[in-house]
Amino acid sequence: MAKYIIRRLLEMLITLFLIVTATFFLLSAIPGNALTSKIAKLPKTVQTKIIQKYGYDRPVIERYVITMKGLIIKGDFGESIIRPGETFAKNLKAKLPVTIRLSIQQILLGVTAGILLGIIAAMKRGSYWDKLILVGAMFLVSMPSLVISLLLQKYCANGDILKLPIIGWPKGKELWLGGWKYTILPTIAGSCSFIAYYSRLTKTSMLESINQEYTLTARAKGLSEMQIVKNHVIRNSFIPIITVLPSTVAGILTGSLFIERVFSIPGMGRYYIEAVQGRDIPIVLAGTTFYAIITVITMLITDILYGIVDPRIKIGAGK
Amino acid sequence: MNSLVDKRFELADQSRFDADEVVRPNISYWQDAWRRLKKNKLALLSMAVLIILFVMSMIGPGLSGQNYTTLTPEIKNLPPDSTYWLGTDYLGRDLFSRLWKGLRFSIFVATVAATLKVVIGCIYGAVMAYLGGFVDDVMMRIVEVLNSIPYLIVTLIILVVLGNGYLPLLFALCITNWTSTARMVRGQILKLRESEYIMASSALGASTTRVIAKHLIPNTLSLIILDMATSIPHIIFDETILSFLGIGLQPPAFSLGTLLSAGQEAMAFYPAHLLFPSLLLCLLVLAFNILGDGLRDALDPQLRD
Amino acid sequence: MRLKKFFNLLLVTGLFAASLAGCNGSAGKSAGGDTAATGQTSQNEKKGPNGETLASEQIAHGQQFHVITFDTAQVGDSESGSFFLATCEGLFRENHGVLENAGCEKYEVSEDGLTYTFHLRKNKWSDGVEVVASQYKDTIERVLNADLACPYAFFTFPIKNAEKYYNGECDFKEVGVEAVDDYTLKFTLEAPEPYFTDKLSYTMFNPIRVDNIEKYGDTYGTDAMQILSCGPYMVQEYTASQSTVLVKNPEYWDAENVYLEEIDLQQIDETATQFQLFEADQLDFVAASGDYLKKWDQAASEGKCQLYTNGDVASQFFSFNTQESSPSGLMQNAKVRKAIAYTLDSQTFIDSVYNSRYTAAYGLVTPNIKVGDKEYRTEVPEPIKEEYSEYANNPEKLKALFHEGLKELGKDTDNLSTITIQFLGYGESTIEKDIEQYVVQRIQDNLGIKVNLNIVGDFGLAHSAQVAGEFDMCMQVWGADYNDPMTFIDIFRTGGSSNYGKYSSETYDKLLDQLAKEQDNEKRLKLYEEAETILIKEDVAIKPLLYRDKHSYINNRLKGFQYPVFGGKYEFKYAYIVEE
Amino acid sequence: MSQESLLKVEDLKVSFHTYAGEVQAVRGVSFEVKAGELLAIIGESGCGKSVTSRAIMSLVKAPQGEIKKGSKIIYHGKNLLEMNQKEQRAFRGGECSMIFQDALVSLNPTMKIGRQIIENIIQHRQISRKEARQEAILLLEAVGIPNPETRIDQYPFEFSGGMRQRAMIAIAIACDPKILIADEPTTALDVTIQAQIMELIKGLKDKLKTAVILITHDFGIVAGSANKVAVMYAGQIVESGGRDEIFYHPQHPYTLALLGSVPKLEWKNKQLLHAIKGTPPDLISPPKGCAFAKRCNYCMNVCLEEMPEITYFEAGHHASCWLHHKEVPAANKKMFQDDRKMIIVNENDFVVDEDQSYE
Repeated sequence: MAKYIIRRLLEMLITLFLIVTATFFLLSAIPGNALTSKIAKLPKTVQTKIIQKYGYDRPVIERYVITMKGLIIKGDFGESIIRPGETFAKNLKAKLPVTIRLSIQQILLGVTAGILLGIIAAMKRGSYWDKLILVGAMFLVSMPSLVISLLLQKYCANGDILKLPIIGWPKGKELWLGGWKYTILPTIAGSCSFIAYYSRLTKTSMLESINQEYTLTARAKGLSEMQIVKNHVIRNSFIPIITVLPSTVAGILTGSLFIERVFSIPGMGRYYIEAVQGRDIPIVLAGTTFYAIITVITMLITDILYGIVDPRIKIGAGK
Repeated sequence: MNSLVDKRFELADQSRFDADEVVRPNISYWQDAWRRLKKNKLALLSMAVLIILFVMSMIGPGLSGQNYTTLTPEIKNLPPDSTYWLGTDYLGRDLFSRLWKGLRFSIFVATVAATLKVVIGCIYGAVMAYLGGFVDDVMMRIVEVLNSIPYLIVTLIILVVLGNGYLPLLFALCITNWTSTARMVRGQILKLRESEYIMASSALGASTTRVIAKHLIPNTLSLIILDMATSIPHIIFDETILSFLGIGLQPPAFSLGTLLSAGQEAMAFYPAHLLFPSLLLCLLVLAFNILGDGLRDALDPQLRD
Repeated sequence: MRLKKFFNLLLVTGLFAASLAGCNGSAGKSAGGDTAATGQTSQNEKKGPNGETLASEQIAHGQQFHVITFDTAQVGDSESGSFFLATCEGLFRENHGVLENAGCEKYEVSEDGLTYTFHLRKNKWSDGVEVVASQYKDTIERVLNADLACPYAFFTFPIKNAEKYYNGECDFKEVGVEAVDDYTLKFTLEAPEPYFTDKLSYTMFNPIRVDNIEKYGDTYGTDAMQILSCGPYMVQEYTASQSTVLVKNPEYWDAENVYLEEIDLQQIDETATQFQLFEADQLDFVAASGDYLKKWDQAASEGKCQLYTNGDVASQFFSFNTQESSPSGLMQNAKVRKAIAYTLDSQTFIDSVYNSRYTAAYGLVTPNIKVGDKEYRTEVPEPIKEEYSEYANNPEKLKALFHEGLKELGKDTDNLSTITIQFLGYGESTIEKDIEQYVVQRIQDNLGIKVNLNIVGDFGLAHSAQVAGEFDMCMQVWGADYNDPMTFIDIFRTGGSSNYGKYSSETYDKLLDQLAKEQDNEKRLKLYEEAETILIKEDVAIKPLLYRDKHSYINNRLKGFQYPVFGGKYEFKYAYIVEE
Repeated sequence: MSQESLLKVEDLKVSFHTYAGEVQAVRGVSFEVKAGELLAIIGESGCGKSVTSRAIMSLVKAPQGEIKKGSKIIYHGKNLLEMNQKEQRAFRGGECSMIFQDALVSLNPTMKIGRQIIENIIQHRQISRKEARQEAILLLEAVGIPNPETRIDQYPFEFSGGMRQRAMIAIAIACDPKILIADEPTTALDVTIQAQIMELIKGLKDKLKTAVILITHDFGIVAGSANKVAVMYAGQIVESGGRDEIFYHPQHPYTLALLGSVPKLEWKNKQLLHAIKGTPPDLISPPKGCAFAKRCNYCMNVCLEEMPEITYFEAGHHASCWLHHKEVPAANKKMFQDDRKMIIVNENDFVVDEDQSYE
């Protein structure tokens, strides 16, 4: 097991290296760079100095070597070009907790509610509940999160139904716990698509399990429906759910862009997209690496989880 | 009496019937799938909706006979009336016509990008599965790397290198999406290759082409169709997001995404400008989703009895 | 997306040219009619500067500044500028469009206009340390440190030997700045520059605390909490991209005239949300946008809020690619350019697509820009306003002019529809991009030629295309850097870095050289007029479109709040809350 | 034979509602089984034999599956179909249990074997989990699984095919059921293991006096173990009787055809395997006459028109075929009897192994 994890982590390093390299060269290939807007209207002497400062007068390869050297020696990609002195790490410290809390709340609400609804739909197949959940999920998944957010802001915040703050995020002592009223709308808005997605996934997966022979065996043992679902169906139908969880976790990082924007939440998603749009290479590289690390680690965790849920899969036993 | 008895208990003329004829009509997989789909009212309804939407996207822009491309600010932001059925937008263009024209582009982008994605994914996946070994490893690593680079960067780069317009956008949308198809196809082919009936048919001397044509393709096809049906809504959303970020389609071309983002800017005063594109987008995605669900139910051989 | 706004800012407004304020001729007018004068002492604790009853709670609510850097030397945008207007005291402070002495009590200029002597006011930093002349000198040294590559370092170049030192050609001792004693600061200039004091009012020239900078080392400038204040307010709490709390600085020399106890700033990205909060009295001021304009102008006229309008010092225009290498190969001819330029009437344009917001431009230099104490735009008529009217809605005349130009090029043709020109557009929002089609329509309708609109949604890309000259005409916006027409006229010097159309005219360049030497404001006014006319009317290097403006709404309870023309977006020093 | 029948099925009709229409999978099946008796239900796949067994276990799933009104499954004088959920559950697994065809898919892949057995024990008997575990180990031992203490904590995929089926049996017999239904218990296994499993089932039947219903399509298995045989075709029992009667005196052409399709060691002249021509009828619209008519070599006009009556022969042996009608011309009957003689060459064909085989 330990050996397997070490091997996977080594593989991850190679992947990360490739990602960083690809990102670097792709970004460098685009005309214009982070300095473009900064220096566009400055006199030539100053332009030259600034370009020199950030090394943009050098060939791409040399810049790449410098960047990688910096990475190895200092362990980071350097400071932001757009915001002098700022580093990714500093922003990470400030913005990650926000994103993590938002993500956790969204995932907790979205995934658990989705799974619960999926179980209900699967168990009461053909009933009104099933149809209601199906139609509801379809609507939620077909609605852009932007529209959902705007609707929530319009109808849940102005005191007609609920009086909730429409913008902002808890800070300081309340960063992790507290300030709940700020988090309600963004959490709901962001979790809608998860509720929809997971309820459908759970239902399908449950039905698949229910149609398996072993469910028949369990029924033949005289177990009640509840016991069958609890002991036999759920565990088996969780296997596909667990395989998609990491992509949810990884996707939520940049995925909550709209939510962060509409509710003015200072999270990673917005920060990262802004860096991409501004070609702030050090930040983009750091962000991409960070994002990739999260993806790879969640994938590793999934594999391990997978092994726990499905005993047929042996972790580390070859491919 | 004898004659009567004789007739009843005479041996029946065996040539009159064919023992096989009694067999329940041997419904092929696709007929069966089609039959299942036909039973699914919701899926049929969504198919009808899609057809209507498609037809409207073709004829809709000309239907009201109003101008929808020239800017005539004198008549901007008109409320719906008998001339402008849904009113005019912030630059005096007929919203009704624009809606369908935008829909046309969204449908076009989604279907073409989904097709492209599937084709690229299939070829890539099949090559991976077929060649295996080192090539497979390298190609898988490429997929992994591509998956880990946020699609926004890749899209941005493609749009930059290839410029604005339909084709680069299509290309960008499919290039960021094909990896999932490739993985799926690879997995499916590897699974099938191991399966007994394929081994049996190769053992019986079937040529590779025959194995591919008779077994691999039909057995992968249902998955591919499903993949395509589920990617279309995704691609529609992706296109919307790009338009929203301002790096998608550039005026004068427009799509539902462009209309949506313009509508959002005008939301507070002309909610209709956001409402109609949103509704149409929802309807389109909803119909694709329901149809996709119906297809999955219809194509999943596990549920076949 | 915030970044896009940031780009927009940089593009629209220059360095310190704030995004909003005072058009319509004179300095900012607020419908609330605040004519607060500084220096007045309040007679009563409960009374405002004009005798209003003050609210017991003096807290203003605003939007978070999108501060890019907290290092004054690096500041190059009006958002960061706003932050330093509140927390720092430079030599001067703008009050209703007029520079008032702030950090300096008084100053003298020598006869030859080369020596400036400033007598500093006694002021303290928030940690109790005195503000002294050497701290101003430190600023110059730091800004000129080429390693730091400060964007607006060139503002100090008029100072003697400054550019030399910047390029590493001399010692700092030789630079013309001297702290005579703790309260006397002396600048020696290379050549006289009539608008030098205007430049000195900018953030970049604020005094710095070297000890504080050294304390934070490399991370200096990344966090508001590092900042020591010598201005009316100081930072109490700061969360990046989220919120800032500023409180009154008790050590500030003019603290008794600072009314606000606290300023709460919060990040609000969406315009709709901003107005929602403004309506709910949770936000004290908000910039107009889109259709909100109509609604809130109405509300302001009913007295529900105060309307604040003022011209911004940003000018929007098309640049023509004057090179033979332009895509169509036709743009080197001034008549061709003129024919195209005159198809579009600036006034009709803004009336049609901008709800008559902004001011139609027939010249380059915006209102609010002064030469000496005279406003340039009121002294000098816009060069093409008259001539344009001859061509207005006269396609025949425009076509004739166009043909004439083509003939001169030897490329005349009967079928104008075979001609295609490339229009490089740029816009942040869908609406901005859409609007550019209007221009295309006007040209096509009037001349019958084809216009190929290429809109680039990304600033970096648009800029690259501009620099590479991949256009026949391109949309350009320029925000003033300092209060003199030079900030605009200088763009089109041969080889200028933002002269994308590569306009080159000996006469024009000569006028610029002359202007650099000329100190007499009357003469300068004339020279500027001449240059602007050559550029726009004779050579038609650009087609002016509009002057941007500031258009904001302020809650009735907030008085004295200003949108300065230069230096920052907001000025809180004079603000106070009245009892309603 | 004076013994009271333990389970009695009367006129069982089961339909499935599919997209294509109502499939009448079981069309009026009646039989009974006594304690310590092994009833084999034999037929081609799709003839309704598995559905019959599932109907007894109340495993026919609504809404697609439907047990028609008038059907009766009587156990201890009570109609199972009228019992409430709780009583049904007590019957399932407790009184009556089932061995499924393919243990690989019938065992939960993600649950340890032990838990799957214990689950059944706890459900029906008031004992602690610890005791149940001991019991499970004993059960595994009883079904011939070596090292039951370690095996009990393994997952199904760690078992071989035969071992899995043994574990399946262990689950089935965990509560000493009165009735054991074995649905093709050996189909997925190779021949030697088949024999072992059948021996195991037979042993249980004798030791515990369990009534066994064996569902199979393989006469070879039936021959060695069954007391009674019911031949099913197209949802109906076409012939039923004691093992010997069915094997040596089949009265229905279908039974004969099935017997003919079994390869025999002692066929001397190179007879070809008698494959039955054609395929079973579509049960969505079953033929109005004999369902086998169109595949039958002796098909008469009447067979196509009317359902045959039941003809009773010696004790408990009956068949539904027009051939036995008194008015049928002797020539037709002779044709059948001649064929029967030809197919059943040696009377010992199927009994050879009875005494020696499973050792």
